[in-house]
Amino acid sequence: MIKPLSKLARLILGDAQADRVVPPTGFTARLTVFASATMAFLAVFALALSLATGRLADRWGEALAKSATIRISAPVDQMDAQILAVTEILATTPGVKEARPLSEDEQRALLEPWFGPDLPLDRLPIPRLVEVIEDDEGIDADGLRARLAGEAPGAILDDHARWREPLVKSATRLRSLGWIAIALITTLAGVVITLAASAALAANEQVIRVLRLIGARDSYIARAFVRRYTLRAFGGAAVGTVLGMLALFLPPAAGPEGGFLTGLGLQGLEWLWPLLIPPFAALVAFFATRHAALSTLQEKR
Amino acid sequence: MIKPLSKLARLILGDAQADRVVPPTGFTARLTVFASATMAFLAVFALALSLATGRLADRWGEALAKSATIRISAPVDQMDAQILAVTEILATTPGVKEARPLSEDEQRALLEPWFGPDLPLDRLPIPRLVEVIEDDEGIDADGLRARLAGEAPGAILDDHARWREPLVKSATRLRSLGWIAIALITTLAGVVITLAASAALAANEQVIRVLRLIGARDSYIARAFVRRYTLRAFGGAAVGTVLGMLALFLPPAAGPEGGFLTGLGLQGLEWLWPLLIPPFAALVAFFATRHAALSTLQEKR
Amino acid sequence: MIELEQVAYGYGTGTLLSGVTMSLAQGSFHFLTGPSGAGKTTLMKLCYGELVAEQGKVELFDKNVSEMQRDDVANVRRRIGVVHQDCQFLNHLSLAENVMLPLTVSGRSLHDPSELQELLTWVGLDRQQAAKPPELSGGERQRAALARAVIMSPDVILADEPTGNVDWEMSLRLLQLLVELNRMGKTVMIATHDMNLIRSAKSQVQARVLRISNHQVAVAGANL
Amino acid sequence: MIELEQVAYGYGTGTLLSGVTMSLAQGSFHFLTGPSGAGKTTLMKLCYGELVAEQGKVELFDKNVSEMQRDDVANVRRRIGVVHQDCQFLNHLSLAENVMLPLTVSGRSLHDPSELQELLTWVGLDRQQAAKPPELSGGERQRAALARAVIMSPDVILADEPTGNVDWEMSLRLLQLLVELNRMGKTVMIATHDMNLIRSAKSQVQARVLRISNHQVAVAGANL
Ligand SMILES: Nc1ncnc2c1ncn2[C@@H]1O[C@H](COP(=O)(O)OP(=O)(O)OP(=O)(O)O)[C@@H](O)[C@H]1O
Ligand SMILES: Nc1ncnc2c1ncn2[C@@H]1O[C@H](COP(=O)(O)OP(=O)(O)OP(=O)(O)O)[C@@H](O)[C@H]1O
Ligand SMILES: [Mg+2]
Ligand SMILES: [Mg+2]
Repeated sequence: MIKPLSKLARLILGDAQADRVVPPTGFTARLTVFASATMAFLAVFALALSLATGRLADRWGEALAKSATIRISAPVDQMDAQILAVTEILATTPGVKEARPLSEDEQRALLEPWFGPDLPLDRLPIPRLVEVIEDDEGIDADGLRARLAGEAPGAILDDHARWREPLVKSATRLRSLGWIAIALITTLAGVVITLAASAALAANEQVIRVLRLIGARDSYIARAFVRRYTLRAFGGAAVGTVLGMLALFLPPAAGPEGGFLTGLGLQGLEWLWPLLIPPFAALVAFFATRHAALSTLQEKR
Repeated sequence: MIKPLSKLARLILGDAQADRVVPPTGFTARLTVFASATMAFLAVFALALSLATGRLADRWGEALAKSATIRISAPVDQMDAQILAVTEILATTPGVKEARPLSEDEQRALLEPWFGPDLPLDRLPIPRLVEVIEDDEGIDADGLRARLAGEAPGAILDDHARWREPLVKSATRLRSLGWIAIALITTLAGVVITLAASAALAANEQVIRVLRLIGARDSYIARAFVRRYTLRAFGGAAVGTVLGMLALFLPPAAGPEGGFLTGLGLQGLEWLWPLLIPPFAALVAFFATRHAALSTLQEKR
Repeated sequence: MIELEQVAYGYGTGTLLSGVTMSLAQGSFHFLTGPSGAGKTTLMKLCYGELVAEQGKVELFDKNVSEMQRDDVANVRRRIGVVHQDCQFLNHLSLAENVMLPLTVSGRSLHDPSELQELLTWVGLDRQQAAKPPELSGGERQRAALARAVIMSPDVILADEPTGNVDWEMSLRLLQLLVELNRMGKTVMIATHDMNLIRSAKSQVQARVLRISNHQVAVAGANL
Repeated sequence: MIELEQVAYGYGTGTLLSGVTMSLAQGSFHFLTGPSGAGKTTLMKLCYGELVAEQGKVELFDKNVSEMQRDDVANVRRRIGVVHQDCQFLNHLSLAENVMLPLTVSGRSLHDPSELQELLTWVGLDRQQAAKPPELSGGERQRAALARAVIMSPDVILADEPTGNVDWEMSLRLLQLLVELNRMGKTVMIATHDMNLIRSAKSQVQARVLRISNHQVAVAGANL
């Protein structure tokens, strides 16, 4: 593996003189370039899909994963004291970013779907809720429960685990969809580039035969072809990648899909990911052409 | 369009005698077959994706779209009478499949996240809820509201429109994702098959030249090639389709992704959809080869 | 059968042929000579419509080539058997299938299947029938090309250097085949460098020798 | 330089050559004849290592072909210039580049660039230098093949039918080139059907004529 890779470096830099012996144009060239471009184009989309679903999944997961609620049941006269106690506990709990008792209006809004807007909250002995926003590390739910039990016996921690589950499941599904797509496209891209390079090489059997007959060494012939096809795959993949990235920018079609296309785009540093595609295509082409060239040569003397 | 299509029929049936003049194997053949197979394989997945997301979207949309809640606020002594009135109204409302007052336990469960398990429901003057399941036609929400206002003034219809919105939006996004994937794959499949067929034909320029030189008519040469490549594209696409369909059956990998792969599968009559892929590939190959053959011929006399 | 009138042709790099007037009458026997690169193959290509004259008129079977439809060209070629200098075969077909190809593409078959055997035996290829063209020797390919040119008994036979790679005995045998066909009324033109072949033919048939020199085609006299 | 000892070869369809013992000494000049399909090209291929003898021993420059590494074969070929019967060119390169190819692939260049011009002029291809092989006439390709075979001044020159498609004057010119190289000490073997060429050569150098018949290679006597 290491030997061919160091060869790869030498390959891209030099020995352009041997280049002339490989037919420069024709359909075999177009084929390799186009196959790489197509596969790179699809790969950009798969990548965008996978990153976008990942993002979506994160958003869904986080929305609930990073929040919890503390429910305080207490006689009306002790309520404020308990709330204070809970807020103080939370202030010293690691993992808590923000803690805030819900106002009556907020609590009323939460209950509205079931009880209507006219609920006399102040007259009801209902519990008060404290919303807890966790930071990245998250809280230690069991530890917090223990402290609450000791210091504010009416307070119960609800970390939403039960509510989170179906959403997290959906998110996981979406994310795995992205990975399946990217694995599938990558594999097929490898196969298609390999096939195109081998096919192109088979079309050049006559060239290989002539070169061998006039005294060219195997390494010379292989290098000339490998260099040419590696660069072609790289170039094709680069074009495909750029086109794919441009397509992600396209003005969204009218209608609700517009919103989705926007969601499919890449964000910030994610735009760097597609840049890995052309080198990957080149690497695949390098090994594929090398193998094809050496095995075509084996048949000739 | 009609003329070539009738030719397509003749093509598949007969004239196998001319077949021999086209090289039967070699990399050009493999290329067309493989390109069709790859693209068919991807198309099956795109199809499955699009159908599965459609299903998912439907499920999410329906889950809320087909249900509504009626909230009855009334003094405790009038409650039962109002519930009865509402149930009777619902019984005569078109579009209602099932209507059922929630039991106290159910209502307590709904409220539990906010109030804890010990809510003294019976002592609270909270409204009672009636769950309405709609049938396929759905109810006329405004009409029902008017009737309720007249006959059961304490009852308010909540058709969940506000809650449904984000889920429906998500579902639409997912569905459009499926369609984008299928449009992309179909287009690229067409391009790749066209390119493979043209490339294969270019490799056979010598054969075309010889045939022309010994007195073969254009139509004879074109037909021989078109027949061969159409059948190859069809065969390749058939193999790719079958492989794709088998892949959808694959035992899901360990871990939570398993669940998703299952979700990606096709259901019932949906399994018929992929059967359209091979004829489509054949049609594309037919026109691509025909065009390529005739334009290659134009260059020769 | 084939008439050229004041024909000029060049490959874009200058004039190769100009003011060529020539007529191959039915039943005539012509040789075409001239130094390598003079334009013999080019002239042949004009005679079966692969090239179209830049100036002047080429008539094949009384039809002007430049006015022919593509299918007309194909039809005319079924009446002209050509031995190409770089024997053109389909490498995936056997020798016998290649020889039969002109019949195959015109949807015909031999009246008598033994004719193929006879022909192949004459050119010494009966044992190589099943071989693919790349497995044949240079001379074998040339003989196969001649067999393919005559298999459908065309009205005109144009042979471009048909004996360049075969030994003298075989050359005479091939010549004899062409002479025999000529006696049956076929028009024959052979491009060759082999003066001995021309001399040998002159003793058997009334053959005219055309020589390309100075972009022109002229009838060579008795002195070859 | 090239030694064959009790060599046998066949293409799987029976014996073609058997018990062939032959030696091309340095500075020798050989002709190889025999009917079409006798195995001349096959024998040549054994001499530059494209085929490996089924029996017996082939030594090129004192190395046994069957024991050579692939790179050894390549190195040996740089010392043997071959004119292939079906001239093998790279169609995307110009004639001049094709002729220079043996130097290109071994990373060398001409001491004096004018040598290429001189050589091309000798074989009459100076005006066609920039043409691609498919644009050349049959004879022009053959001359180019000879030019390519001699460009790197190899120790041995094997020419398979180098004059099949060229006129007599040009044949003599090409022969003269080979004779000249032979006088400079190169070993030459020419496969040909052209008895006149052999006769003409015999008047210039001491040439031996080998004839393949009955699967054997024998030295032909004075009577050709
Ligand atoms: N396709 C082409 N494009 C450009 N030039 C060409 C082409 N074909 C032939 N020529 C040139 O035209 C000239 C005549 O070629 P042609 O093949 O007719 O010669 P010829 O008389 O048949 O020679 P030979 O005896 O060597 O076969 C040659 O110099 C050749 O280089
Ligand atoms: N690759 C091959 N596979 C099978 N048979 C072959 C192959 N190459 C040559 N032959 C057969 O071997 C025999 C000798 O071929 P070869 O090319 O050596 O003849 P040759 O003496 O050079 O003839 P020519 O004078 O016609 O060039 C021929 O009958 C040919 O059909
Ligand atoms: Mg010629
Ligand atoms: Mg030979």
